[in-house]
Amino acid sequence: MSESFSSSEGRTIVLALIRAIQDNAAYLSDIDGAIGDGDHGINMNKGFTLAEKNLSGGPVALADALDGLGDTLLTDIGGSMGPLYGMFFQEMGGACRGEETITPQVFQAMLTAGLEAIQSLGDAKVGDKTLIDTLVPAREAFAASVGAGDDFATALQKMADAAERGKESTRDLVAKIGRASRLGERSRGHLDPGATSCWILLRALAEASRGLLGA
Amino acid sequence: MSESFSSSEGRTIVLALIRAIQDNAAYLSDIDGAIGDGDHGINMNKGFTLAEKNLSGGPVALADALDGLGDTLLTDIGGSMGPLYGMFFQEMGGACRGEETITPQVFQAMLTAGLEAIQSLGDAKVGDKTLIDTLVPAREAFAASVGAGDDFATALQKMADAAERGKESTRDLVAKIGRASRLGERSRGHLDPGATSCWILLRALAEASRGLLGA
Amino acid sequence: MQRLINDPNLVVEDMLKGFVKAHPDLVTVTDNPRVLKYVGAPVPNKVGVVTGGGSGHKPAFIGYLGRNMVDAVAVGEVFSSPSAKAFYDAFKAADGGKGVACLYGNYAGDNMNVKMAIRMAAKDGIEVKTVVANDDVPSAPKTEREKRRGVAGEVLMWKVGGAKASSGASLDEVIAAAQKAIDNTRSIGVGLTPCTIPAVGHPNFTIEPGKMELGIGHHGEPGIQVTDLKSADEVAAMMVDTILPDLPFGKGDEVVALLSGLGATPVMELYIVYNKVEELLAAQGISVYKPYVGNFFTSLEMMGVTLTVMKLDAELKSLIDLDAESMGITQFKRA
Amino acid sequence: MQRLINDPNLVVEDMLKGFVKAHPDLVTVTDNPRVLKYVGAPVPNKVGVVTGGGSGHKPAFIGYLGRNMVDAVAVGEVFSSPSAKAFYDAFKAADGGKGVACLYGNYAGDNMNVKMAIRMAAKDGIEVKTVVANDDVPSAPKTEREKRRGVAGEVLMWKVGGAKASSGASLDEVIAAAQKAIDNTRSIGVGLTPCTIPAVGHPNFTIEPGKMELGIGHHGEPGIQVTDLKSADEVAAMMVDTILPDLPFGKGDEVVALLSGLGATPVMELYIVYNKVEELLAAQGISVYKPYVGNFFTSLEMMGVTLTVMKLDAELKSLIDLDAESMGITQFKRA
Ligand SMILES: Nc1ncnc2c1ncn2[C@@H]1O[C@H](COP(=O)(O)OP(=O)(O)O)[C@@H](O)[C@H]1O
Ligand SMILES: Nc1ncnc2c1ncn2[C@@H]1O[C@H](COP(=O)(O)OP(=O)(O)O)[C@@H](O)[C@H]1O
Ligand SMILES: [Mg+2]
Ligand SMILES: [Mg+2]
Ligand SMILES: [Mg+2]
Ligand SMILES: [Mg+2]
Repeated sequence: MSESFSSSEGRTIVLALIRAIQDNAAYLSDIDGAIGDGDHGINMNKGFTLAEKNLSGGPVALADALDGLGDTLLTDIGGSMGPLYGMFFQEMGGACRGEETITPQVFQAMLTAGLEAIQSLGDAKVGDKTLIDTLVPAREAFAASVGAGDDFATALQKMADAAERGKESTRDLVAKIGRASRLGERSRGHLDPGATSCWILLRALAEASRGLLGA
Repeated sequence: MSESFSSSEGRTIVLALIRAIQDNAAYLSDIDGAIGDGDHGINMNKGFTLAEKNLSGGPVALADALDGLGDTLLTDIGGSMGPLYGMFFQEMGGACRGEETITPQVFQAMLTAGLEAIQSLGDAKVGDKTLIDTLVPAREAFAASVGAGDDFATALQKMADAAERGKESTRDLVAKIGRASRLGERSRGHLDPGATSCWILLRALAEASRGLLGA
Repeated sequence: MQRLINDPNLVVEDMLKGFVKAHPDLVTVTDNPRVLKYVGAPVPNKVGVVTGGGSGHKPAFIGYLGRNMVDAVAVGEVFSSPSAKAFYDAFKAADGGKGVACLYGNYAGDNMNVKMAIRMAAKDGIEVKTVVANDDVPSAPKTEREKRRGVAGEVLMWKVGGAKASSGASLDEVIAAAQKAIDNTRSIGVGLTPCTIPAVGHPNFTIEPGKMELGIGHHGEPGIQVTDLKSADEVAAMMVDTILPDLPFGKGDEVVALLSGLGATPVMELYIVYNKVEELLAAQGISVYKPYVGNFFTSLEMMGVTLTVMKLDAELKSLIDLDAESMGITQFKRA
Repeated sequence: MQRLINDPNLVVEDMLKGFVKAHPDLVTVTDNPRVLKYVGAPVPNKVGVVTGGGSGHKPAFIGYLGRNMVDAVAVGEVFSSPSAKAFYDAFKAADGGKGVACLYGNYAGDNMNVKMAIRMAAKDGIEVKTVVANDDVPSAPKTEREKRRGVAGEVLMWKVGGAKASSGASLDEVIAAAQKAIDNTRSIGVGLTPCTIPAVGHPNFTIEPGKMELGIGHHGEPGIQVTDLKSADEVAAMMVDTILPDLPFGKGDEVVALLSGLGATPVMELYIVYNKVEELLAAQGISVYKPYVGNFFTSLEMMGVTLTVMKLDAELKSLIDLDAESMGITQFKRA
């Protein structure tokens, strides 16, 4: 089991993200139906499926693949998800540009850049019942695990587990931002769709990376 | 019991018509609610109540009183009922203008003039489920009764009875004209509102006239 | 009934007050509270153009009062003809000495009230001639065209008649132009939901969810077919297929196509339907010289659309092109 | 869902096609299918005026493309911000060399996409400045005005900004005029029924029959009060009482009053409400210099109204008075 993977595996990683959204599109719309307008899966699926078309056939640098995914989301999706996830992936791509291999340090820089992009665009904080509730603990868990001397694969697993707990935490929250905030107390008891899609993406990212590490 | 009444009793007769409509306004709207738009009583009540205001205080010639009622309906009601009932009463008034007393012959001429006015304006025939189904047999019954040598009061009673049967006949008809024709077969089984208001008017006319005859 | 009204028996009165306040540059009151007129009426030496009808069809009827449009309008209760007196007073308000063209729709109540109003006006020496719009194809077979209802084609009849009158034409010329407009015009409506007269308080006909009614009238008069709700493209095709053969319209024709919402259908959807209508006309070699898409003749909060197509000749083209200023249609020639 | 659509995921595409066919004299396509522009754009040496937003608000946003109005519009999905790329392409379509005024509404998605589009345009050397409409009083307290939503006041912002740009003003002058317009403008909405995004297929909020929601947003964002359905006069008073103190408006003010339906409310009722609005303003010594009553900024088939009041000064008056030609507003000075 290795401690880094080649940055030429962009196609593998991004295709895994795309598949994860495609496979869960209906599920995401159902969740959005409970407290939003029921289109989160539709919106995400539209963007990610378009990104698949734009992905070139051969090996692609991870930086380019992520940047391309972000580009498509930014260009074609609109709404809030287009810029939020678009900038997330563009900045993640930016943070590994020029790297030959993806090490835990590079990966951590990517997560940090992605999170900061989202925070600088939207105003959401932890506890507002948004994808921030997934992303913040996931990045912290990864950093803590690496800091504690865990191997890359373990840190990825801890990131995915933290993302899942973060997503689950939104169930008990009252939405403070976005469409679901209309419901006030009635938004409690339901998962946040954005937090759920963010968990699905981070889990796919962790699994695909672990696969490349031979874990 | 006399065979004519004074033509100066216009106020008595027309007030009786007005009261009859006022007393039955809700009933007429209910009937219209079943196969029309539920406003027949509202429409009629609006017009007849306005006519009461326009009726001068002292004794009025029947010709003027009926003409005045017709005028108000024509001027202020609009729709189909305004002109149909408006012309009906104007022509009835015209047919007794200049008469000192109202005899069975004058009364018959009034009914005929009123009916012809309605027929020349609308296109309804007996069986179309309209007020024509009340008016035509009522006039025929009056003429037949007078022709058979009955006294004025008896002929009036026979007119009212025929009007009631005519009104009842509309229950089994399918509407061919007006709003209720939309329902086709579903209009069967319900009274026609216009036929019902026409019966109420003719009954009131018969009763008030019989009162003046001392019957 | 989710409606913004006060006394349901006074909706027309309240609406008229607001309308006059909102359009002081276009319309003004008359002595008859049920008659509004164009601020410029009566225009001396111009044939007066009058219409009238029940309320609840906004912009029709008062929304077409204006410059080069209608001079006076008789206003009825919701879905109910104005009184004869209102038509008569509208004639007087519009008459500038050259007579009055009364351009209205074919409904029993309107026919009766106009007929009597003409008799009243005759006593004053006002000459009134009429054109009775009967553009609604589904309401009677072609052999009984005189029985057909007038629907959104009335808007084009007013546009043409109003423009002709402004050109200084005689009463007979105005009547001839408006008659030609309506003779060259065919319409059809599709209803998706019923509507509720405020004073009545509940819908007086039904269209089940998931269904639609082809050929429905502006007051919910029965159509020719109740079917499952179709796609916008299919609805466009059903409408086009019903009205084109009736005139008939054919290859090389230039037309006005007027697509009006019935009130509650989002305007977005009118454009979706129009997209297909234009395509279907083009496929038959019919070109749209002038499109009108919007809410031009409505039925309270009914959902649905009406399609109106008018075949043009040189005269109709120039009359349709003339500037017009009214709440319902405002158009100016390009500077 | 009684709607006239084809594929619910393609309503925007279908609508845009129909819109371009219906208004060939006003608008035209660009290379980006989600950007339409005024046929005259880019006007050389004129500041370009751009807006954009989600679909389903017709006439907003594309309905304000036109002469002396908006030059290019970025079009989003129903109730969803256009992409950054669409805003960027709209900037390019509108830029006539004097920069671009992007006048849009305060929504999270729009803010983010505009921000990124400006970065893209900067790389091309196109200068873009923004005014972010926040006229909706109920959406945040006055102390947090920057959080308020933009609603129908945007229409007046476009009218003023478009007119200013046509006068040959610089980008800073256009921005200043549009900013003044929105700073002088306050709005409030009342919802009577929910609405359904076609791709979703069911309403995503509810207003019970017999109830109404004061302060509702254009996408059903929560209002400040759910009450029993009130009379038109009471609704007018609730709206007037909420917005007048906020600016505040007062005795002697001359204003534009814009009363817009939310889509499915019969236009008749808008006049009923306007009648009372005008009366209440007059009672406070506020005179309506220019009324706009109609469907100017809608929310699909929602029932309800929004009231917008803008305080005028000499500059705003002359900009409001300028001729305009667009689907949503067409007005010309009296000949
Ligand atoms: N400002 C924000 N920052 C982070 N996430 C946000 C923000 N606003 C909304 N979201 C996320 O967006 C999700 C909904 O996305 P989606 O359904 O695609 O958009 P919409 O609400 O416009 O239909 C929410 O569940 C929430 O997680
Ligand atoms: N052409 C006609 N001739 C005679 N009666 C008619 C005609 N058209 C309609 N009616 C009568 O009108 C009645 C309905 O009147 P009303 O409810 O006041 O008008 P509306 O149908 O416009 O609401 C019907 O019951 C019918 O008797
Ligand atoms: Mg959603
Ligand atoms: Mg959405
Ligand atoms: Mg009735
Ligand atoms: Mg009625």
